[in-house]
Amino acid sequence: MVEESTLSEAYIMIGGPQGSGLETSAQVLTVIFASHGYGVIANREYHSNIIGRHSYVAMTVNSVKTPRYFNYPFHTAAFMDAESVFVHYEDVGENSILVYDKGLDNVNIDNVVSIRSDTKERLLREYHAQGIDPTVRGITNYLRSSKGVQVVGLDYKSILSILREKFSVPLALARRYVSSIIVGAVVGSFGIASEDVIREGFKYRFRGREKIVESNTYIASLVAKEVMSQVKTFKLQEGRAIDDFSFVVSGNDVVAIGKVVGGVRFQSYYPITPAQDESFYLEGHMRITTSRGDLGGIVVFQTEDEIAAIGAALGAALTGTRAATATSGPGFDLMAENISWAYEAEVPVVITLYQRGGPSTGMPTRGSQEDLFAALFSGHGTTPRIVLASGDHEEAFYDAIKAQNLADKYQLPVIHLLDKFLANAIVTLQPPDLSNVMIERGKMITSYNKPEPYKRFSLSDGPISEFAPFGVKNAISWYTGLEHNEYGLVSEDPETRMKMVEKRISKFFLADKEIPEEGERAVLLPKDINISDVELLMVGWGSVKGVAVEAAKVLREQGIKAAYLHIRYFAPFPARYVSSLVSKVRKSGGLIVDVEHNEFGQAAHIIEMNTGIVIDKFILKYTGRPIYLNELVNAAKKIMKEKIDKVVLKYGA
Amino acid sequence: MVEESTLSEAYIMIGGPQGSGLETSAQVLTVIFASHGYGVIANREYHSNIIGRHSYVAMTVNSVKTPRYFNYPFHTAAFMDAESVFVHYEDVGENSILVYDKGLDNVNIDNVVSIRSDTKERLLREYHAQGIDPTVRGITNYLRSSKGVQVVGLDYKSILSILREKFSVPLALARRYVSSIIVGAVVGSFGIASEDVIREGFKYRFRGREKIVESNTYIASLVAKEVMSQVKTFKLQEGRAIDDFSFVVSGNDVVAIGKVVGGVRFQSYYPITPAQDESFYLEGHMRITTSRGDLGGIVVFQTEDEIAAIGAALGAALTGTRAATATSGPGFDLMAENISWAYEAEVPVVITLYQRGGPSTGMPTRGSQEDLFAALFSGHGTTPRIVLASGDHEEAFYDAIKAQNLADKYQLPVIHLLDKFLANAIVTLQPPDLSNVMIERGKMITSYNKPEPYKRFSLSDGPISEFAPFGVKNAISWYTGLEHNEYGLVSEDPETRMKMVEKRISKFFLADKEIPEEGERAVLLPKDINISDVELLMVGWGSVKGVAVEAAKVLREQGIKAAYLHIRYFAPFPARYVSSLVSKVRKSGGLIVDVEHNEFGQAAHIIEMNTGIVIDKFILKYTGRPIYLNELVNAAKKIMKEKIDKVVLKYGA
Amino acid sequence: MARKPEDYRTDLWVDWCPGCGNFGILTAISQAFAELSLEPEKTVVVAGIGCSGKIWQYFRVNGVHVLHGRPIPFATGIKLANPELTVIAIGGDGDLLGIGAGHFVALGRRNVDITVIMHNNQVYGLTKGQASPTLPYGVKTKALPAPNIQDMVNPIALALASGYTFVARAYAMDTKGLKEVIKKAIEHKGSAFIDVLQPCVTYNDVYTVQFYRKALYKLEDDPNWDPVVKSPEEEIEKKTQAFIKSYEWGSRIPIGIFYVNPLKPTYEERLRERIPTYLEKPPAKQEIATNGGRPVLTIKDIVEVFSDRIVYRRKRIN
Amino acid sequence: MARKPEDYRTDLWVDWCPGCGNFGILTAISQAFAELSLEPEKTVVVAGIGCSGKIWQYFRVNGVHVLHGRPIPFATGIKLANPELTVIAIGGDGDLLGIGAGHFVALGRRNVDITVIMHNNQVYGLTKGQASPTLPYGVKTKALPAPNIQDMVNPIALALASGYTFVARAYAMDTKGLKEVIKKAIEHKGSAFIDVLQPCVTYNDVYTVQFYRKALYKLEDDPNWDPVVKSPEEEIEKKTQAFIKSYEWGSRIPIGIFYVNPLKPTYEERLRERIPTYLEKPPAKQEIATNGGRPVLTIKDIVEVFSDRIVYRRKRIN
Ligand SMILES: Cc1ncc(C[n+]2csc(CCOP(=O)(O)OP(=O)(O)O)c2C)c(N)n1
Ligand SMILES: Cc1ncc(C[n+]2csc(CCOP(=O)(O)OP(=O)(O)O)c2C)c(N)n1
Ligand code: SF4
Ligand code: SF4
Ligand SMILES: [Mg+2]
Ligand SMILES: [Mg+2]
Repeated sequence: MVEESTLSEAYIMIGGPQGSGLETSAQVLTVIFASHGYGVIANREYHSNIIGRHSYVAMTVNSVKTPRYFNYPFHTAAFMDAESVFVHYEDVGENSILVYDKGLDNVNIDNVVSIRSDTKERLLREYHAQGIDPTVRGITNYLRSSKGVQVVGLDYKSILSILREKFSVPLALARRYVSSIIVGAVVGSFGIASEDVIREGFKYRFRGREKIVESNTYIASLVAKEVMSQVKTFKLQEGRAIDDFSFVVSGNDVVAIGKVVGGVRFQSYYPITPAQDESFYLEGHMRITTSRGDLGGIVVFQTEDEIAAIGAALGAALTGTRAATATSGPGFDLMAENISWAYEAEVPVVITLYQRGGPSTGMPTRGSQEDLFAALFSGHGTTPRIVLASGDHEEAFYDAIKAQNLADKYQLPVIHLLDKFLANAIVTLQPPDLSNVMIERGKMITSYNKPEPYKRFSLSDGPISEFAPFGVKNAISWYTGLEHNEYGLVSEDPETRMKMVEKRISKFFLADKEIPEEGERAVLLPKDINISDVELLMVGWGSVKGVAVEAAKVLREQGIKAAYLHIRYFAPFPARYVSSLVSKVRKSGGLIVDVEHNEFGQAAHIIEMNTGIVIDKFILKYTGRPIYLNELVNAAKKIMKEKIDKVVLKYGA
Repeated sequence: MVEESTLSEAYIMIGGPQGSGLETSAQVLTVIFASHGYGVIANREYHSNIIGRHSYVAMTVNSVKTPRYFNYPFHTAAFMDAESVFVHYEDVGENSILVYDKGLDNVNIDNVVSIRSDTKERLLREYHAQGIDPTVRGITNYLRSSKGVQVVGLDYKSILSILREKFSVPLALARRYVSSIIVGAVVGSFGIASEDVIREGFKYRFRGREKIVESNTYIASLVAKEVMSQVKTFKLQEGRAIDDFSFVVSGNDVVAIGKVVGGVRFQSYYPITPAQDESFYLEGHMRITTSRGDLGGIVVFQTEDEIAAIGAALGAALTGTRAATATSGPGFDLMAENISWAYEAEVPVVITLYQRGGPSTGMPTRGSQEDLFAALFSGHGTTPRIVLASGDHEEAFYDAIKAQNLADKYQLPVIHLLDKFLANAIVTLQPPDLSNVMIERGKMITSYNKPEPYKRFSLSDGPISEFAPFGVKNAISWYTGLEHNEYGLVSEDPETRMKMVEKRISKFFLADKEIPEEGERAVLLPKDINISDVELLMVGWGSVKGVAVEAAKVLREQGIKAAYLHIRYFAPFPARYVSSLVSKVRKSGGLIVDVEHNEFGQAAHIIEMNTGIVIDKFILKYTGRPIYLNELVNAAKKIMKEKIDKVVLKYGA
Repeated sequence: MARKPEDYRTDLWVDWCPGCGNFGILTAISQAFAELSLEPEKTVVVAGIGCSGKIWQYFRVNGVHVLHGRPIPFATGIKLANPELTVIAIGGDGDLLGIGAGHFVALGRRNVDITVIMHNNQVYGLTKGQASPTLPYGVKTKALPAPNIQDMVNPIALALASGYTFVARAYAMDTKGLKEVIKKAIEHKGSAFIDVLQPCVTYNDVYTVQFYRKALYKLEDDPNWDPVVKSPEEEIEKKTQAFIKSYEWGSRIPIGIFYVNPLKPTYEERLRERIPTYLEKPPAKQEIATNGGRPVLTIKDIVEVFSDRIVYRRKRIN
Repeated sequence: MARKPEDYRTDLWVDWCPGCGNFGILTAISQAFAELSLEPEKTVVVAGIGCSGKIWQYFRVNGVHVLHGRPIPFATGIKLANPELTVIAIGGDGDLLGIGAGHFVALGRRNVDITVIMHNNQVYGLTKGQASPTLPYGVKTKALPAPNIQDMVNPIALALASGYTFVARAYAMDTKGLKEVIKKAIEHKGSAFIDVLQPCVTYNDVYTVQFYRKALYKLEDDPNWDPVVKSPEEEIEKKTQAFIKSYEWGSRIPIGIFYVNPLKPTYEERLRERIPTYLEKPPAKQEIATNGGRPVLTIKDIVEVFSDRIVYRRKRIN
């Protein structure tokens, strides 16, 4: 058939049960696109489950840049199982291509045990309202006839049976190849069926296992051809987003890499989703060797709990080692007391905090931005710390290094905030630019020769004292969580108390003075926007960045002068800069809308706490699924036009 | 000698090394005064130490009311040891009576090993500046000659030697009677030497141990007479503050009593200063029996850590038991994750949080108000909880009951905030008025007979669902920290997620709607003040109340129209009421001053976060010592007159 | 009325991996509940976080899914507040012996009458296969980047040292044997611990069904094996014999009851010494309010109960 | 240069109660440091919170006063980051076996080369005398409102079950014996634990100096006592013998070395298998920046080290 349209950007969804190769499909697809010059982002949604529950991957592929958002309707959707068809029937639209297993046509939703009752009831309600028969056939018929979807039913079983003939793969193992059906379905939708092209992906995935690469490539290509024969395919513009090579990394990976580059040589952790993959990745790279020799190694230490993780990191930090730990909400809570200790004892340490759906165990495999309060205020006493939040993979890399620098410079605990959306999204990433990257260790000293005894908490040279790690000759030091004198030895003297309290908090105020606000602690996007023109200023943080920047662009294209204010530091908060922007926008009659992934507007509250500015418009999402481009654009328009205060988003199965 | 002045209120200080009977003296004095109709408050300052370091008790005795503040200069100061003389030399003024041990005259501060070097250096600097010889003699000479203090040097050793002769107390035990010298010195300063009067105190303290009562009474009376013979004594007006009887309780005690009255039948704890005394007191009263029979008992459970303490309390709460735990900052941090769980699982539980000097272990035996942020925001995720703070012992009693009611009504965790000042201060307290005290258990049910299965998290009747404790026939229930459906069973459905998120937060908003603001969540004092008249509105919380109310009174007497706004609930915050008061004051040109015990103005930040009101005047104290009346009055005047933004207080050794 | 195991099950789909040992444990516990004919409303399963921790939702008895590592404190609070309830605490090896090891040790000192069931799969299942505290040193299961760097803790020896009065090991695939042990543990008065060897088909390719089939043997097959303490003097001897047995780990692994001491008073019995009416009127069953919603304690009661804090006004001073 | 115990002491006033057993421990440790001639800059004392925990400030070696219960995690982090340091973790019985019991068990699995010294006074000293985890059931020390309701945990048995490779008990008032044990523990390669019986004169009126004087006897006085594992086969036997001994508590209480296993690799040795240069270039000794303050890793290095995350651009599609 003829290719229909030429796209610079495509939206892809693949779905199937957990543990059935969906991650393989996603990885293979990402590499296929990346190795041919496309920018890619892929986000996997999954239940807190190992095998069997529904999972899906949303991808955006762009020919000129690495996209940082998702959108619907999807151009193509390829599903492994019946559940995917049942839950994603609304994700495709006119001309979308949907590939599914014809062998499942008779499956009724009632028989899909892995769908929980509440979801089932909701879907049945919806089907009923639209007169859809609750079977796979019913859904696909509806999509085909009422929605204009190009539905392709393939008989997966007979496709897989080819494996036995051609590659003597026993039937029992053949199920593993469903992932290549999915790969084929997707690439086929874009008119790609070349084995050469497809092989790139499988080669990356199954490094060195020739036979597996070949058989998978064969199936994928076969399916691609079949799909191409049945639909009007989409055509992607040539991939020009990547030149020589690209990193293909998750947010977890990129933080791990940033840490190694930034000099972290001790990372302690207790496994927790979605933080753990960072530590696993580091664990696989404990030895740092390159062709120019042995560059040392990073000790990655799996502890018995998160209290031990932060405790061990603090211990390591006292030796002058750059030390970090990575965790998520529940684990972070357990670190609170030690954060308070680190503040009191002025020990530089970095805690990488990956937010997930809360409270409590909440929705551990879903995304959220709701640990901001905890990041800022956990730990008793007045314990200001530096809190910075990354908006995308690029920021995450540099922030991982920056966090260590800030910890060393101000001898404070630093919380590096990320979220599951960012952590688990796999993207193509330009090789980092190290030309501006410095390793700043602040007042750390490696020798001490003064005649007087070393004072770890000396008050004589500003609020920050020289830090001699354990082992430095002539510089014995003492640390305590109790109030202490300049030597670090206990004191309850009221005057000493006052001086030390003021010393510590002055470091925070110093950071507030020294770290630039505009462009560093908060970023107005797009860069060239004229703030006095802005009618709609979205304020957000973390992974909202990607979609908000794009939404602002779309809105501007539609005539609404929109911009996005990206908050990167919540402490010290860029109060002056944010205040000035907000008042400029308000002065010219523009609206300020808080966009974030929680029900309370946590960031809006922090803005209010720091500036007195009350933000009263909200676009919030708390389903655990990412904000999609279209829903954000629509919500923004609604707020602009209907003068309502709050839109709650809910797109995504 | 002749009595000089007639006082309605007196300030008393006694000092000595820890573990040497100072607490005995304080208790005996309190009882002597209380049993003769005076209102008393006594606060002990002490180091984190068991025996040997310096401790002192400040007392205020009032003839018509129970005072809730301390003041200087002290009318009388009686000291056991040299250190007290060295560190408290500035606490007495003209005509003050100072009683000390003449036997220590030659002691040089250099030889007092228990004074830490920083304190010693500071004192020596001060002595030097004033030309004081750094011996006990030097100090007392200075006080006598330059300050007009009535110094009474007694030879403690020879006084104690009387014990052997008269009561055959061996010399080795005689040291224990220094506490009665102190008692005698104090009562003597007020012209009291009657053995009958003094005996009341020792009888209470040494219940049933006749001989000890007699010997102590004898010594005290002897000393009293001696002091009376050497000074112009003060005369106290007749005690009319107490009628039939009074409670003499610490803040810890009063919360414990409130809990028992309020129906708490399970209290778990891990020992920590200054919370532990509440649990110990309960532990001594596990069996609740009165003359009308056995009223049951309270299980007090010492756990292995604070995680277990809150965990066990939550477990107990699931059985329908009113359950609570009590802790301080470090222990509270460890509870964060479970607070988040309690919010998610909607389990009513009360955490009594006694603030002490932080961060970290900080100054564990000193006072502070710096755990407000932690109380409000500890625990990951959006987890609003009810946070109420008591301002004095009366409030603490009712709040202990109220906290349980609120927990049950809104099925939320409730944090009851107190501070060390309040916890350890011993006061006379009017018997509580139970006429308005109700036990409100909200939607708790004890039987379930509906045909449909019980839904613990039913959405059908507003945000609060019926709570059937474990064991109720036909009502099986499930609880999880994961997102869940109406039965409490796990769900990751986006729609269910949204509904449940909204259900939970609506309870908090409901509390905000239902709990009165004016008079309950915030109290303007004095009650009859006209807000539009107020020139100076102090805003504070917790134990600032006592001194701020009195300071406002003093200021008004001095012509400054001052008032005190006492914040009792920080969540839900009384935003409308506070905003309206503040804007009224500001409109008429008055000043708003935040008064609290931390370096950051935590409460001011919370006000800003909730109202957008920026408070820019501060009176702060963070030495760990209470705010004294005179220093607060002076600071307030300074702010009024000198237009400065911040006064940091530092009175007290 | 005879109850069936199905009566104790919800109709939720069980989302463990096909072939997972947890299925056997689920079956065995349901059977034990049925055979003991426990009242569902008076039974509480407290579970931690992990694959193992998911079990709570599959029982139609009261369930509490707590935080990772915390089943024991919750179970203790529930039991002490309402000792009428039968309380089972369930967790993974990471849950109970990693993050929760402190509580595990503490329960041994208390002898609260609850049953602790540990799903021992040597891995952190739900977080994708890291080494758990029971995986031996040098063993490389599927998901590990390198052989395990930490030693294993010996759960049986740890339970013995901590003071549990019922200590057993069972095998998840031997549902009948497991069920019998669970019944005994529940019937035991005091803190009972069962270390259940549980194959994890997804991440543990070392301690597999095949492995266990060869290695396991039953203590009860030795007619001389008697784990029960019959008099206080026997305590150390029986404990030691169990301790020695607990170190058999390798090609031969014993399952069965290692140690039982029925002689120690439970925590609940100890509480009665402080509150004589504790068992009749435990916390959950006390009236705390009158019909009118007022506190049961009147001012007069308060003054009596807290008489040590009352000072009476005497004559005037001076 | 011979060092004296005083060289290892600060000049702070020691603020324990007169007569407290902690003085003996302070003396013994200083003596051990001196006799081993440890470099103060390369020695770290990590202490918890409690009366015991105050000890850190009295040593003129690096000191870290951590949170209650957390000496072991901190000590582990310090040691692993800089294995050149001699690291001693000190805590009370509440600190190490109450709130810190989870870490205590975990260290046993790692055999990190640190020495753990526990001040065992059977009470929570600094919080005014509550029962600690080592106080036996039914005993009523001074500050308790009623006899202790919890059983004691057996520290020696727990250490054995957890995997410590050096396990000993000593007596605070026998400074010489204690000092010798400390020296051996520090010299031992691996995780060492010393349970130090420490009279608390203020709150513990049961386990007093008078009591211990009668009850204590020395293991080494038995010429047949040999706690050292000489071959892997001996491990369980030696452990069992120590386990049995550990239950002697009452009128006769053994002190001395219960168990030593020098054969287990330390955690540091195990790390070398993952990072061959670990001991020469441990974390604390690696250069992480060039002279110009730039990261040592260049872009080329990054691409090499993380080559598994690099995708190269191939030919054009279509
Ligand atoms: C405080 C905290 N830390 C970490 C986690 C993440 N987590 C979930 S399950 C789990 C481990 C599960 O292992 P195990 O207890 O052995 O149970 P299994 O899955 O093997 O049955 C961890 C670490 C968590 N939920 N909470
Ligand atoms: C998290 C936390 N909980 C409680 C405390 C209070 N606390 C201080 S010392 C101590 C116990 C001390 O007992 P132990 O460890 O036996 O030491 P000892 O004083 O007997 O030497 C406790 C509970 C604390 N500092 N931190
Ligand atoms: S991962 Fe292992 S333990 Fe978890 S469900 Fe699968 S097989 Fe069972
Ligand atoms: S309370 Fe006990 S342990 Fe603490 S210093 Fe005093 S005697 Fe020593
Ligand atoms: Mg496990
Ligand atoms: Mg102790």
